[in-house]
Amino acid sequence: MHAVFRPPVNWRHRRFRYKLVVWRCLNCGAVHHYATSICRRCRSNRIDEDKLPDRARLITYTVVKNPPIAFEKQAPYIVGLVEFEDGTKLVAGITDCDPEELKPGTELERVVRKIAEDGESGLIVYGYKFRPAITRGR
Amino acid sequence: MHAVFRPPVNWRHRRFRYKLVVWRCLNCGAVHHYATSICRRCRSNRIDEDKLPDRARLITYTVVKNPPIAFEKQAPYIVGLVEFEDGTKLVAGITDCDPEELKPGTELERVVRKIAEDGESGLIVYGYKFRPAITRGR
Amino acid sequence: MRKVYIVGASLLKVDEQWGHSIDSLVSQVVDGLAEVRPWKIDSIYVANALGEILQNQANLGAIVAEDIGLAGVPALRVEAGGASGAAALVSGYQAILSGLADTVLVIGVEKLSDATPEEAVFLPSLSERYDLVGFQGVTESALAAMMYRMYLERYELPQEMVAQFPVIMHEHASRAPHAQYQFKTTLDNVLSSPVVSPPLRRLETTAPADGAAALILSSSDALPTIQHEQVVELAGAASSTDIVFPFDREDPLKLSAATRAFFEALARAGLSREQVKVLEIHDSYSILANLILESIGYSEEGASGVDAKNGMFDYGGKVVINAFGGLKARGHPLGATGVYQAAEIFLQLTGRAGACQVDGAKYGAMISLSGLGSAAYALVMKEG
Amino acid sequence: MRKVYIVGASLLKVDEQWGHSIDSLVSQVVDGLAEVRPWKIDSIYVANALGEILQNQANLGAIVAEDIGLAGVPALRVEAGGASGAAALVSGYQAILSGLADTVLVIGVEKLSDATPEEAVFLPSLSERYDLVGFQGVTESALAAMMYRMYLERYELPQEMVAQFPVIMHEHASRAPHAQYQFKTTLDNVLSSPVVSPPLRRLETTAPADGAAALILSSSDALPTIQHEQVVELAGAASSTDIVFPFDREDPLKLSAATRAFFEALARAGLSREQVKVLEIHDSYSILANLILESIGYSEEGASGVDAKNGMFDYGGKVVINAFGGLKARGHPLGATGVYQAAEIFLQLTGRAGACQVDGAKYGAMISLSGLGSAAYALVMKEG
Ligand SMILES: [Zn+2]
Ligand SMILES: [Zn+2]
Repeated sequence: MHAVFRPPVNWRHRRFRYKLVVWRCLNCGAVHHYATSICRRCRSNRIDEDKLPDRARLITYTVVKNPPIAFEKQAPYIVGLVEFEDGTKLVAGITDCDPEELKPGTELERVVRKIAEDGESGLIVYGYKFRPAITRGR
Repeated sequence: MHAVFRPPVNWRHRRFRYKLVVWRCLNCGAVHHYATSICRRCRSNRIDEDKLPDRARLITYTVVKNPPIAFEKQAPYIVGLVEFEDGTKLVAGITDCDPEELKPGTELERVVRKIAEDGESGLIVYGYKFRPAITRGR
Repeated sequence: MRKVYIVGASLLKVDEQWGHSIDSLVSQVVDGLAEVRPWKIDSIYVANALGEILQNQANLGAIVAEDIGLAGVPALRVEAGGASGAAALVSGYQAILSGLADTVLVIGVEKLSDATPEEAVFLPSLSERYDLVGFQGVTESALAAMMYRMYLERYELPQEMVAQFPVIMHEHASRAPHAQYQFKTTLDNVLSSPVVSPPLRRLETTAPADGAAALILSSSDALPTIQHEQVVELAGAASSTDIVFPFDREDPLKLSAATRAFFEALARAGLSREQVKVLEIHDSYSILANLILESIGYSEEGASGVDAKNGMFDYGGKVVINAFGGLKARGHPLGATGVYQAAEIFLQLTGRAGACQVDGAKYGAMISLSGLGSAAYALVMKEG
Repeated sequence: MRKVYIVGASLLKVDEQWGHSIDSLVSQVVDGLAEVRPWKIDSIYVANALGEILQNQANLGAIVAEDIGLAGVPALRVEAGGASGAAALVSGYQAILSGLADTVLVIGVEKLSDATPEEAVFLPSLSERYDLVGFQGVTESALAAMMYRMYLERYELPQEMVAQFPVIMHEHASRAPHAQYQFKTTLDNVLSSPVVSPPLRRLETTAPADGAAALILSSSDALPTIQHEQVVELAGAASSTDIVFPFDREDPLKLSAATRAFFEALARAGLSREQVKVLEIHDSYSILANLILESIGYSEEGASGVDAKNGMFDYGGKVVINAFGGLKARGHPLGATGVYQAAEIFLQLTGRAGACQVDGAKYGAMISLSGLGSAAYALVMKEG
């Protein structure tokens, strides 16, 4: 089977995956999940590091019933489209709840969880997921 | 790591890998290691199954010191370029000998051996190799 | 500007071809082009998406050239995910227009049956942004499911308005000998098939498929020297890209790359949408049928379901979509799919579509997508 | 026929770029094209060989277009193993000659450092026939080693006649800021470096490398509208294929695809070989330097080693090969390599090659191979 997780890749993206550190265009506000010299929206070079907020709203969601490689043990699992205050959207695993508890607009907060486990190599990958907000404030 | 061996592929090529069954062009003699409708040399459609002889001559060889995936346990190993009576050439593992015993022209015979072992899945692949001829005749 | 013609087409039944390698499939499909003579090819374009992963085989330009007895001829692999086949066709069209080639062979080939079930779920993610989407376990079908849900909610539609498309596709494929799934189905069957990701059901998606299709293109200059049956003019071709993550687009329910590519290709061909009577669309997920038909103006937003229900996209309607069953039922051998679409239009416009024939079709078009619309290719063809 | 110009070039230092993804590398290299204005691109060609395997990323046409702020522009990935970069350039050249595009961006990008050591040994086999060669554990370097041994035996040469080429390459790279390996070496060092597959030594091969390079091509028609510094004419481009398994060729020591591509490209440019003063060759293994130089007629068969020893291919000689160190020492980021070669010739012909400058060079050429010569691409450039 194909290798989906590689240590150098996990290392490269660690700050994004653990803390949602991003690169934001100072000209148009567009967010990049990778270090960049050029904005993917407006081609500006004025890019700076930023961090997405710890809270977001759910826009919509679904459930993955047939898992891809390295997600066999997790299935079925909820994945959702979330939106931050600045309008940035991400997809992510939604955890600590049942699908019935979710609806558009549900307040979510970021947690760090096990994302997947490469069965053959035993490599475990951690990163951001979201759960219904239980702490206060936004 | 990348998956180099897959059961359906091994099954598909089993007759070639175990017995050197090939598809020969009846027009120009070219040999194909896969079932074909068209000759890769002369575009003739007159193709029939054939089997390469059990004996071949060594043209040249080398040793693989840095193994690729699934060959870690075998390294270092000898690989050679062999030529059959009809002029068909193949590369293959050369087994049951030391490099010093080999020279251009060495008579070889086909054996079936373990070719590789996919460390993570444990899948073992068998197929043709060649060794210096110890049985008589050609 | 010189013209480009399709002078021959060949396709294999889409199937799980356990006994055949890529080399085998290529040799078989090219054997089907025997009616075109002489065999003088200036350039070869090979479309394939996943051979590097599934068959450990890159460099398919050179590999395929030799497989078909044309070692020496320039040959190249192009990849644009599920639109690889269409991308290879556009490349071949350009090669002829450049004057550097007079005859071009375009081959699409893909063998997905070598994948494990988990890989088959995983591999479509490669066309999305892996570091943003795939690594989170968000499969391409999960993205499609969220677009689907958003569509039903925005236009307040019952699921039937999307889920009926697979029923039409299977009906068409039941008459197509080269289709992967020749059984008919019903809306009830579709809606009671296993859930992949709600609301998306199994019968609204595709399954692993192997296939190969091939076309020979010729310049108008070279056409008199080639012995062939009928020809079709490749009158326009265009492509465009879009923001890759669908929910980053201004409107996730508008496939703007498809819009741009389709109207540019039509304009190059000097045709209006109304003249097109056979249309191949990229329905890798049922919802994409709706979104494509609305993005290229055949239906108002949210209205493609009603239009389909009224027969607008079927025999006797304004345009027949996916007359051989489309990706859903003819099958979706990823990198080969675009070449299948073009070969099917060729069959239609030369009157060789058999039980799938759309009568009186003089013009045909196709839309092919990579991912969920991150790239779109459109080709427009005219009766020769 | 209209002409094609290179109006800008950019390249990153070849290195192991652990902290950067493909997206990052692409954005950096395109940032280096800022001197070209306005930024109006009709079509993008992305060269990449192994992103599907190493970064789980296909569909790089659309991905890269968005990364550089050009979502919407037609974009496509091409793959021809180690010649992918050159193949993308030839595709871009054709797109302009076709009249469908006036400005084309060609980007080569590859990240090999994500591979494990065993994968790094394995992955080059993907450009050979895997079901015939790779599955037996016969690596591409083992094939190259057997060609090497055959060469030394046929012409009765000492290994020095091959192994000196890496010494020349490292000498050149010592003056090239973008080279991966800027240290000098000696013949003794090369011949005492670890054996990979006898007679091939470690210092006669390449190592995993990350890199990105980019070029902007313009038609002669659009040139007056583009603000730029100097330009170079892309005067000729051609490619050819060969039987893939080297020992199945009539002569395994003749790279006939390179011969055909090189002379066809020269003829299109209206130049003779003698006019070419800077030449980039594909020395992924030392022996390929000998075989290429002999296949394109710079040396008699078996004589390239003596010619090199006599300085024929160095500064002051008939032609300078790999002035920045070539694949050996500048580095070989597989799919990007051909774009590096072209960017380096651009630097030479515009007098911007710094300490690597070849004085008085008006014409340059490059040869790029996939595998061990199963495909060859040649490009010929003229001072603008
Ligand atoms: Zn911006
Ligand atoms: Zn033959």
